[in-house]
Amino acid sequence: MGFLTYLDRIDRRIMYLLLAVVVIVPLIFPIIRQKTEITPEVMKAYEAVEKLPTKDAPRKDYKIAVISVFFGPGTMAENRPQMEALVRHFFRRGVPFGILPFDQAGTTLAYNKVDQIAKEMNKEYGKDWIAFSWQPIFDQTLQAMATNVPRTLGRDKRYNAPLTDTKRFPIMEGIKTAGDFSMVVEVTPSGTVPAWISYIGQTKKVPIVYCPTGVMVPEGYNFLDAHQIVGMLPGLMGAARYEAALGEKGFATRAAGSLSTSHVLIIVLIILGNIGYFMSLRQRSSS
Amino acid sequence: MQHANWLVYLLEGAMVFLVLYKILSARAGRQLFIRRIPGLSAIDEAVGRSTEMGRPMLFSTGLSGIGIVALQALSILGHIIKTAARYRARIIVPTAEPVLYTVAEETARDAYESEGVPEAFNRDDVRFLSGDQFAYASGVVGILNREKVASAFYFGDFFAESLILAENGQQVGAIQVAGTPQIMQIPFFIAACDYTIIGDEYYAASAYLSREPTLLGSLVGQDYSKAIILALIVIGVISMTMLALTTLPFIERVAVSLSEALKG
Amino acid sequence: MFFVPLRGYSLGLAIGACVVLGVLLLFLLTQVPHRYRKPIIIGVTFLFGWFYFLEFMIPGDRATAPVRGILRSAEHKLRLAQTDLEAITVIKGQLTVQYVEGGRTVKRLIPKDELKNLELDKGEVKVVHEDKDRPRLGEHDGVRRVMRAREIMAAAVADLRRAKSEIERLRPQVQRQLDQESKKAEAEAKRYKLTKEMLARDEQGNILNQRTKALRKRIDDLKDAAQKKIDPTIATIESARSELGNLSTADVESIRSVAAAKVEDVSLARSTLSDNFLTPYKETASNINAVIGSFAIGLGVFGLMSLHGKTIRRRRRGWINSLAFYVALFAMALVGFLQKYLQQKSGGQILSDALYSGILFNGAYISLQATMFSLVAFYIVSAAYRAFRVKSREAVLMMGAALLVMLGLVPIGQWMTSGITHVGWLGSFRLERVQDWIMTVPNMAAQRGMAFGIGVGGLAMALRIWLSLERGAYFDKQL
Amino acid sequence: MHGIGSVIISHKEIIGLWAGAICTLAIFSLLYKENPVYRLAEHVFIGLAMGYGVFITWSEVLQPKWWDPMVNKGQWWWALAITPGLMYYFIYSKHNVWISRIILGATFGFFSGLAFQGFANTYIPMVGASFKPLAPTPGEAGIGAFSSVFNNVIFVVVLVAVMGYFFFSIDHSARSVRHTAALGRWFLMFAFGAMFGATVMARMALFIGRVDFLRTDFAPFVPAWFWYVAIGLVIAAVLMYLTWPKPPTKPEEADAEEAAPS
Repeated sequence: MGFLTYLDRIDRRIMYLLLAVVVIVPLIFPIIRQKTEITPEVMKAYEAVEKLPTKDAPRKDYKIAVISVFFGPGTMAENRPQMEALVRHFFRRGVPFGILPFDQAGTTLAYNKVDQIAKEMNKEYGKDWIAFSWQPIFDQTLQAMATNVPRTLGRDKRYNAPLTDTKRFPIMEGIKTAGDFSMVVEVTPSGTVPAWISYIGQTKKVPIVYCPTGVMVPEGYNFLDAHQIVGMLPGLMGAARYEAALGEKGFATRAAGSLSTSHVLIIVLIILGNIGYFMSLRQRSSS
Repeated sequence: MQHANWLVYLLEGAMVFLVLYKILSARAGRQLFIRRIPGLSAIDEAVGRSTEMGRPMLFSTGLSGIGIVALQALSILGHIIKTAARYRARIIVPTAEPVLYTVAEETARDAYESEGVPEAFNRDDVRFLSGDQFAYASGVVGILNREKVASAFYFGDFFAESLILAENGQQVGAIQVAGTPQIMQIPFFIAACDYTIIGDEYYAASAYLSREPTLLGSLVGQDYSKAIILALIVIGVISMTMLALTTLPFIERVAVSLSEALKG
Repeated sequence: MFFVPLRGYSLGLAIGACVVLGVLLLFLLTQVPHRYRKPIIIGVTFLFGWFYFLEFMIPGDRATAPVRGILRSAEHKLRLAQTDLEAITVIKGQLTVQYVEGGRTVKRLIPKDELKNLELDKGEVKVVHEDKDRPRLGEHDGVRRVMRAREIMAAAVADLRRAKSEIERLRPQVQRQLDQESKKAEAEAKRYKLTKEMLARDEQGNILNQRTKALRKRIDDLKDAAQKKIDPTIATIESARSELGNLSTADVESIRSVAAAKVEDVSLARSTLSDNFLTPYKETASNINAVIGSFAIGLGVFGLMSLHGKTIRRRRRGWINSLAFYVALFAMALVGFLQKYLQQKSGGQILSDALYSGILFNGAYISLQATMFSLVAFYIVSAAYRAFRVKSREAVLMMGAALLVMLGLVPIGQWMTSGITHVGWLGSFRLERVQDWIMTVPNMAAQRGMAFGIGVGGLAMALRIWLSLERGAYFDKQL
Repeated sequence: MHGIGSVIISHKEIIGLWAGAICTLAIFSLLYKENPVYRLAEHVFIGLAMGYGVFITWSEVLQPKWWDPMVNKGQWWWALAITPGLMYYFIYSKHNVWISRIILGATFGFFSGLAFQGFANTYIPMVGASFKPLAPTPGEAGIGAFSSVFNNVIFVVVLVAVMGYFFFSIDHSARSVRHTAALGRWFLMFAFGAMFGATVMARMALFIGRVDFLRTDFAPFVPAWFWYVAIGLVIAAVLMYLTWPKPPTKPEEADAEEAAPS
């Protein structure tokens, strides 16, 4: 009885502790096994990446993929797992790619993550992947890339060396215009994908994979229906589904797990609260 | 739409006319009825409580910049301070915009003076905290905890920080009243506050509290304007339904020209 | 021409004169007797509102009026044709699909729109055969409708052509005006010996003052309307007509959607051409507003500094924090200015940039923001725990909706109803679909109901303030 | 000095990460209770925000829109903007405070004038979007037709009921009015619940993001012992809290519990 009435007024600190546990533990140890079904828009993205030319492709159709990093710390929880899932896929298939940051704080966040993955899959910077330097301006950069990529993007992030230095960066061999992009992955919390579509996607016939945050998803489907983007990873769950398609259990899968656990925790707490509420009501009426 | 079209002329013209007409008739001394708004009746109770406990109150204008929302919040603030000044109760007003801060300060000073206790006004109690959303939130949280406020009022534009403020107020055991035109934040205020005024009631507040004929008249005028919108929607729904069922060219023309005008 | 750019001493003199004038004005204002003060404020308030009010209420200028008229009628016709197209019943092409279930391949006949759901259910689904039915035109005398749709479309196309020719007639005129204007401006530039950076030029090298800017924008708009909006519309509608011509159109939907998109284009073209004589000055007005407004930041800085300064001087409790405030404030501002204004790649600039972008901004400031935001995750738990009790009917409703939506969003919830098939009406009872329905139907409607009230309230308040009818705290004071 | 400078330049990201981690933990400490560490972080935060605000106001608004045109482009008339700018500061004067009201009045005028366009662009399209046919359009058939009609009916009913709730000048003693309004209020509560539930996920993602920051970006730069010590401290704090002698629940907490959601 005493315990049941205590359920009416559980101390908030205990609830916070519980939340911290149910979120952090599944993040670190993949204990939550849940079937994440692969929705069509994610499958389309996966298949598009499967078709990309690898770095051993003959010179004439050698191209690199570009991951546009538009997220900052605010939305990195949703956006970085999306980037991670695609990066793993690129590395696995040996698709050469560069990360192109437009958000100043996001530059480091994205770089750290890719660097970490590259280390564990022992890939080589400058050969398998490259990080371009932070681009403060957006639209003009896209337009300029249509004509000349190395001059527009200038230098890389790690060595701050010019991208034209193909001895150091063999990955940039023969990459001249945006037409040499095999794919653009737009990881963004804001409505930036139309610019990519109009400047690069439509004009240069480059397939675009769109990775929006949860709130931006609905309008993303319009682009998908109009075939302006080849695929989409809607929010954190999208990243988890992509990992499911990859057959991996990466951060996104674990994060999806802790999303589930946290929601369940809330629901359980609500139920407990109501039990306690009834108990204390009965106690009052009886006393 | 970049410029008004016939529908806008019609709609906004009608609204302006109705509001002005009602204001004038109210000023001419016509009695007007306003239904009870529970959340607002709770304000005086909250003020009274904090005076009993001898602990300060907090009135947050949220992130509102100087604008319509903020001015509405300030007229509520004016009412609260007048009530507070009668009991010499202390009220802290953190703001998020420099200009609003000065206006709020003047409002507070006037309210104390009008109650004849100018010495009770402490300039440091009206504060500019920060224009940054979460810096502001952290500041208000600090005040809530350190000053052990007995009652908290949240009127203005609130965004994601609404729950941070309201939960902390809840934890220090303040009695809280909130109202915001930001629809997405209302559920969190409902969950964490004792009284929440919903949506449109926010703009009814000053009329309801002050019983000033001008504002009452305007409020009734707003009701009529809403009635017009409702009527327009009903017409639209009917014409659309008819369009689905019949093939009368007249109906089509009505529906089509309406949808054109509404798209701008 | 009074507003001419100056340079050198004359510029200094002019600025000085402006300042002196300003101070004089302020002094005069202090001398205004009390009874005149309120009227002055009322007048100022009204006038500043008047600008935006007129800018919105006055329709576009006379030059482009005919074009807009024609476009409007074309739009109207297209929308009418739209309603006809909507009314054509289409039997969805039946699909013969084939998929693997429990090791053996199953063949089934399904309606087209069920395919996606079936894929969700069964994974890989192969379409064996698709029989395209002709749209059934029996109901609602469809034949007549199609005929009429085609007629109207033809009329609309004719309108669009007229609009185009009208535009073509207009463009050279505007061009001429523009040339005259820029000539005038050039002459002025010579007369007053203006240097290059004193003149805003565009890529054609014309000098841009307010008027030329407006004209240039007008030309661009005309070009855009003619080439990006009208031409494609004509082409699409023509093709749509010919498709409708032989009554064997398999996908009326696609024609519908295309036509709909084009209608939007036309109305867009109309709105881009509807600048009135005040529109070019909107930008200037907002600039003035921004500049004057940002002078007020001093108020905030002084307020905060005096508050914390007092705390430090009187060694009140927590004066260390106030000191920390001062340090942070000056560090951030100073470093910010240094990394911007020290000359590039100088040692100091690199250091201040490291401090600014590396440590203070991306390190501390951003983390503080993100973490403060993430606190909501915890508070949402305690709030839900406390608020969602079975106390009143309303609380129950809130709780029910919240639970349904929460479950519908996470995999565990979706797993709970994963037993139900996607296909058919049963599928709409899967939690994720229920969640979607709640958000898009009842929730949307309720929000809109609230929004109208809020909008009206805001408009009424704006009106009261504009006409200085507002009462309450700030507005009642005697001056 | 130069030595330190070079160290900062070369290690700026590590220092930044440490700063970030410390700030993160300092803010999270608020969840236990308001404490000196949080207080310090709060004041630093406000200071940083203010400093940034000053810098941005100059570099984003005043310099490009005011200083450059005036000084470099010779548009001397921008100097006239100083006067209204100064008017704000009369707020501090006892007798001439009304001068600040002139510029404020101008500001009020600006946004009041804009309100008309704002209303037209925000709410009138909403009106159009609410025109839902209550019968199947000839294009539809089968389940689709039924469900769309059903949804539209629900939509219109909810909309009307909710708008009905917000009529203030109608006396709710009349039966039909009272029922409509009550219905509207229930719909509102249902919608609020839905909004609440839909927001949870995004907020959880934010917390996950911070954890990810500590794990992925920060952790590689700290020795393992740091974590053991930190975890130990956290557990110790929790144990101490759980065994700490509690005072009886304070009265205001008690009635805070009872306060029902309005």
